[in-house]
Amino acid sequence: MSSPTDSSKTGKGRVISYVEALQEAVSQEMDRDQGVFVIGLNVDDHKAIQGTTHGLIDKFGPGRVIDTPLSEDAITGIAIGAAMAGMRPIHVHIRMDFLLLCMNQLINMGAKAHYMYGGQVKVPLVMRSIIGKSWGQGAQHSQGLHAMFMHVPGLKVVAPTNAHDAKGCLIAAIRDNNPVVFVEHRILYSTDAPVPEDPYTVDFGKARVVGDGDDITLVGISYMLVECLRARKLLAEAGISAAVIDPVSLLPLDVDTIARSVEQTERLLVVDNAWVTCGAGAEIVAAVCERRQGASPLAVGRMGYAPTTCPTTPALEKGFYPNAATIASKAHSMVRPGEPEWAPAAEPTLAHEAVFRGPF
Amino acid sequence: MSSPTDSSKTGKGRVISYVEALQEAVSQEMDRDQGVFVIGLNVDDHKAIQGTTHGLIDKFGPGRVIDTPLSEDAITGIAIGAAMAGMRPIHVHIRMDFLLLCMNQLINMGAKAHYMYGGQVKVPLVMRSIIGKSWGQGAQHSQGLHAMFMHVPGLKVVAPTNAHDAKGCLIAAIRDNNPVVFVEHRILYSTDAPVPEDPYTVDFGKARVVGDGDDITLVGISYMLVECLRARKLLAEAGISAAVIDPVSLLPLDVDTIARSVEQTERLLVVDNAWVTCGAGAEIVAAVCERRQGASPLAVGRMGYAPTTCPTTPALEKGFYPNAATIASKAHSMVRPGEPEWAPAAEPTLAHEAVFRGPF
Amino acid sequence: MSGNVPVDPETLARVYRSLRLIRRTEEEIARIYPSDKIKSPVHLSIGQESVSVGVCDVLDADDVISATYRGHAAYLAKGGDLNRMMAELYGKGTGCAAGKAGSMHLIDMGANVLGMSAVVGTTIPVAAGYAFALGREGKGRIAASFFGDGATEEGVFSETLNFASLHKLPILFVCENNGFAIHSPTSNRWATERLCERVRTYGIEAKELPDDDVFAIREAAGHAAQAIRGGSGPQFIECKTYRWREHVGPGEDYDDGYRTRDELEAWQARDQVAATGAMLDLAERQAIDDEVEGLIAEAVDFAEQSPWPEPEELYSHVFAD
Amino acid sequence: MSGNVPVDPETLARVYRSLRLIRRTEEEIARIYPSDKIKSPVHLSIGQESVSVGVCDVLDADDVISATYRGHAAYLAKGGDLNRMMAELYGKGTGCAAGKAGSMHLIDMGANVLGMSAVVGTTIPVAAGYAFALGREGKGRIAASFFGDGATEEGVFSETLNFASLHKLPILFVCENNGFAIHSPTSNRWATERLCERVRTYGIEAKELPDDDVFAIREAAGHAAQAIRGGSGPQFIECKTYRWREHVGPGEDYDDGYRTRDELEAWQARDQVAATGAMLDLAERQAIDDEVEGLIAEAVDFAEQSPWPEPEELYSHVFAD
Ligand SMILES: Cc1ncc(C[n+]2csc(CCOP(=O)(O)OP(=O)(O)O)c2C)c(N)n1
Ligand SMILES: Cc1ncc(C[n+]2csc(CCOP(=O)(O)OP(=O)(O)O)c2C)c(N)n1
Ligand SMILES: [Mg+2]
Ligand SMILES: [Mg+2]
Repeated sequence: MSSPTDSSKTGKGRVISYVEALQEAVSQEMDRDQGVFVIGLNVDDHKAIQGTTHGLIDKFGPGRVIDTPLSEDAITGIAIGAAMAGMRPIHVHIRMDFLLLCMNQLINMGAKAHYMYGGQVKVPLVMRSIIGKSWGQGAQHSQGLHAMFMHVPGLKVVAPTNAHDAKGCLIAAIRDNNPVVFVEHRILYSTDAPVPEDPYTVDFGKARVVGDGDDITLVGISYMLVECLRARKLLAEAGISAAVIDPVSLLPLDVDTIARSVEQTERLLVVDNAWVTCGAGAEIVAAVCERRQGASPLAVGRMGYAPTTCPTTPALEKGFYPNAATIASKAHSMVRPGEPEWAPAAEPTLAHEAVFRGPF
Repeated sequence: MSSPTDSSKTGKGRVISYVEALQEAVSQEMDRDQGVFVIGLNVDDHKAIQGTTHGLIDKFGPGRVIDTPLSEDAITGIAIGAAMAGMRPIHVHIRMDFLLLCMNQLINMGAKAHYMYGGQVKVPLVMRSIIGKSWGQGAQHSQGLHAMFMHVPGLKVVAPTNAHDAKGCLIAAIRDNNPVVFVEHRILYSTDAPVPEDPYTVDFGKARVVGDGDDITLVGISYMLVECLRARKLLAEAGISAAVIDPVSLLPLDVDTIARSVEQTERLLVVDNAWVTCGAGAEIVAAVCERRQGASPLAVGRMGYAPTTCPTTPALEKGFYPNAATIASKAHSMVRPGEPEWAPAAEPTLAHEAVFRGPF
Repeated sequence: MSGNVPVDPETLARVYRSLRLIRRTEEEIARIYPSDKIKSPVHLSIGQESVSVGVCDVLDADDVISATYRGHAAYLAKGGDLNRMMAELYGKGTGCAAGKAGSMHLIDMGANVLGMSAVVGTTIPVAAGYAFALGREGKGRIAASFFGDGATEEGVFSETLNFASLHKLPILFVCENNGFAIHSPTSNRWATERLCERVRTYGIEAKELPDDDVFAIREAAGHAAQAIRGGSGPQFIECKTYRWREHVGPGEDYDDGYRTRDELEAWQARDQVAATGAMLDLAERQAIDDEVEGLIAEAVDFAEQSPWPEPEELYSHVFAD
Repeated sequence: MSGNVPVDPETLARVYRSLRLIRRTEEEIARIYPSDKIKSPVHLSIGQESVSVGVCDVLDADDVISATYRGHAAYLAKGGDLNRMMAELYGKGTGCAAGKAGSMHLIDMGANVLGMSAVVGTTIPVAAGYAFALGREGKGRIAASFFGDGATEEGVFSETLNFASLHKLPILFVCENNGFAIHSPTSNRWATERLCERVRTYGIEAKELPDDDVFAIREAAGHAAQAIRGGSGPQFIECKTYRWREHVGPGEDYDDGYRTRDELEAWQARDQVAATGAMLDLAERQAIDDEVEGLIAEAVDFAEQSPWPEPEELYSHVFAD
């Protein structure tokens, strides 16, 4: 599968941002299906969830683009009920942290309804949620909680890393007859990619190899894919060839594609945009190891948020997140375990700092 | 460290049940410290949370044994506030599933307060929560959600599997200055063990080797430890020697003890009382693999709940949970991968059925 | 109930039949229970039947209800399939949820009975969401949501009232106030008894019924349903009622110290099944009773004869196609 | 405010000083903000100061407050350390939370300012829990919890009111109703405006103040605090007020279409900082203004000169000993 960020391969000319891709996906699906509606705090205002719901209120009106009270749990339940009745709600959360207010509805009802009721109802619900980062987002505006949702049967979880997949995954999520936790990352919003104008879906459960390599397999989740791609360049300078994989969909998870790459590299480093313990990286490492059953030696590693709460000050926050330099350094230590530690110069500006400035 | 279930080693004569051990721990700590109080729905009634709060209302009165409205999120916040003021609340949930109603307070406030406020406050809070099983508990009364809590820095998670550790861990949890998610399993309640009368603590972060073995290391979490011990007997009949480890504390997690055993067995099977994806088993497998860095071939496996919602009918529920026979069979396939599948006869009565009958 | 019948004979017969069917079904469940054939926690509605019956009697077949783990009454009152309910309690593959629900999560979408839930309060917003869709549909269908006094303490209840009123959702909220959450009396849980007054502050009309008189409930529900169909938005009814059996399980628990048999007897003296039955002439009543016994016997037989689900069914319905 | 001063000169001076300190501190934050030295989302209270000041003026030093991410005003009104607040906004190691909190999670336990939170509504039950402990302590200390109109929509608000009233917790709930949650007007979020009436149904006395008059707020808070100390249990005040700046950030947003400058001007005409200042004689006012400027300059200087936290501080405070 080709990288959608490589426009020469896709042959598609139009380049739009992640924000525009999300907006377009929803707008097209709302055109297609009267049952699709958007619900969430401030989805109808001039900021339009950082542009991702731009213009929808004018086009579809307040009956289908619904501002809400601050009542995450009830709104989730209401969305679930509407979904059971055949509608297709898209519930928007400006921070993923706020999903912690609706875990009861999402997990005790949404994830279980189809099964618990013996197939009598379906819950085609999309939970859009944005991971925040930097500019003092801190403890309660920065969490990537996708592992919690991967843990629960009945939920699907996708985390597209570019505008192309954002549009295709969102359309697929809207058409899916199950609750889908849709993980967006604030820092990816301004990134561009070639995106076809016509509606299309990106299938869940298919990972993308976005860079080939022989020495180590890097799996980058959500925004960390970007840092992995940058790490790959740094590693190339050191003569190390890293494969980079974007899982795109976390549940279902395409272990095959990852395992195939690891077969070649015999080294696996998963970099998550979340905490490590019981995280998506633990799952990927364990799943790959289970498959191989010690066929040959395998070096594995996980990176992610520091095992701390997220601090607000940039002085500490920079140690909280992996970045291209720390990823490259870790990969180097795995490929050349005997050699002294290698710390490539951190880039003067971190990727996200180039494109993002407060207030948020 | 000796197994606390082996009374000849502990030399303590008194044998009490898990229920009694929990009750005694709380009673003794309430005697010791005026700041300790119990709060939760029905903690004061004649059923006394299946006996675990028996007599506390008579001894300490309604000021310290507090029945509540059904308001899990607010009660958690109230417990957090009281804890910040120096009290030591024990918040009781008759099913772990109900923690999904208070994720916001527990994770966005409880887990983060000490860090986010730069150490100015502490949150010595115990969240007692009971995992249900069988007799039609089904989708919403059977979840083991400990992985979600292990994922979040700032929370400790313990899951004692016998009366001795139940008492010692609960006293340690009450005295701990951090929020501790205390995972109990309904089916363990009637099990007995020698338990010292005087108050004592069981340290977090220390696993117990509860059975030695050379061929494979079984790690059993919560109730699954019991099934692992039974599997060990079945395996012995087939000439396979299995080490069995009880992590006791899931966060902090004693990876050392597990890795040490795996060093010898080169096979690791983690059996969890929860779903597998991003679960405690993923963490243990990944952590052990990270440590070994492919030093020698390692066979790994995970078992846990089926990747489904929990059904109520016994006809399906029996496939939902691992048991001694399925664990032994899986271990056998890991130890003797070439041989045909071995399915030891499932015991006529499953362990829990011998001791538990509805209604609950 | 004073002897003079407040409704037409057909309604009386229908109401009695529904009350009787629920009462006898649950008594039969209680009788069978000690055999361990029903391996499901059962929360019996015995004594509380009139709330479900009074409300459901004014609903149309295509109106929708939602209820709780104490849901046998609502399920049957709305016309849910008895055979499939009994089979579900037995854990059989022919159950309304193919054995995956047990007593606590009954559902019958064919009868517009939304799925119930074992987590208190969770079905309230779900019913409101369904009502939201019904409103959009514009065919005049409405939803009714049953829940206990305990459920009103959950934050999601307040959140739902606010949203439902704000968007004028076609929903009837019905609080079955039996005075207890498990064994905890409302005095341990409610700052005041002013529930209806509170509901009114959301702009929702609320009616408090002092007891379980089935015709009073029916009348209140009828007015409420009519108003909702006329576009009033949500309406609310609080019915005082009493749970005769233990919270969960088939037995009584008047020796456990949290309530007295005197309390029970006051309610039993006005038993709605007996009272409505007494309004019928003997022959008609006997015919209904016989029919009910026949249905129950058939349902038990259906449940007993039905096969267990196949083991591979464990893996079906995790995801919808 | 009509010229005749409703309070003694000392109180007037104290209230003005507090209002002025908050206003000027936030204006200074807004001035510095474009320099990117404050890399923290700032939710300014400019225009809303009188709620915090009016309430905190009647609290004792050992009373406790809790507030929200829009918390500069409450923090300062309660006597939180200005230097450490400014350093916190700058992300410095000398900040009140050592750089881990930023503007949204200010805390100063020395001044009995409980930690604030960026998740709406979360501090309400926490404050109630602190009040629970104060009640047990029995020294007559009380807690005050500030929150916005949006927070009252969260279920946890209703849950907390019920529990607080049931257990007669010594807490004053203060709703700062500025009419918006981000850009969403209450009309998009509230079924009705009958908030105080609703609160009363929990058995909690509730007073609705039509505007932000600092002395009216102070008086209402004084009565409420006295009642709480006398054992009344919780009390509630809803203050109508207005946010002059954008929801987050230093600027204005009257061109964004969701509200008009006319609305602002009506509130500005009765600006409480100016109004209280005008009641003072010029010299006294000047002295206060000078003192305030000095404090702010010192705080900015303190923040700028302070060192960053050491990198290893990332790992401190995950767990308490
Ligand atoms: C959220 C939640 N908390 C606690 C429980 C445990 N529980 C089961 S039934 C029940 C009582 C609920 O009382 P009420 O709503 O009045 O309904 P009733 O049982 O009286 O019909 C409780 C507390 C639960 N199932 N869900
Ligand atoms: C639980 C939650 N939901 C949504 C948000 C996003 N959010 C941040 S501030 C805010 C507005 C809250 O309004 P209000 O309580 O009136 O306080 P104000 O900002 O007006 O002072 C919202 C919705 C949040 N922080 N927390
Ligand atoms: Mg009740
Ligand atoms: Mg507001």
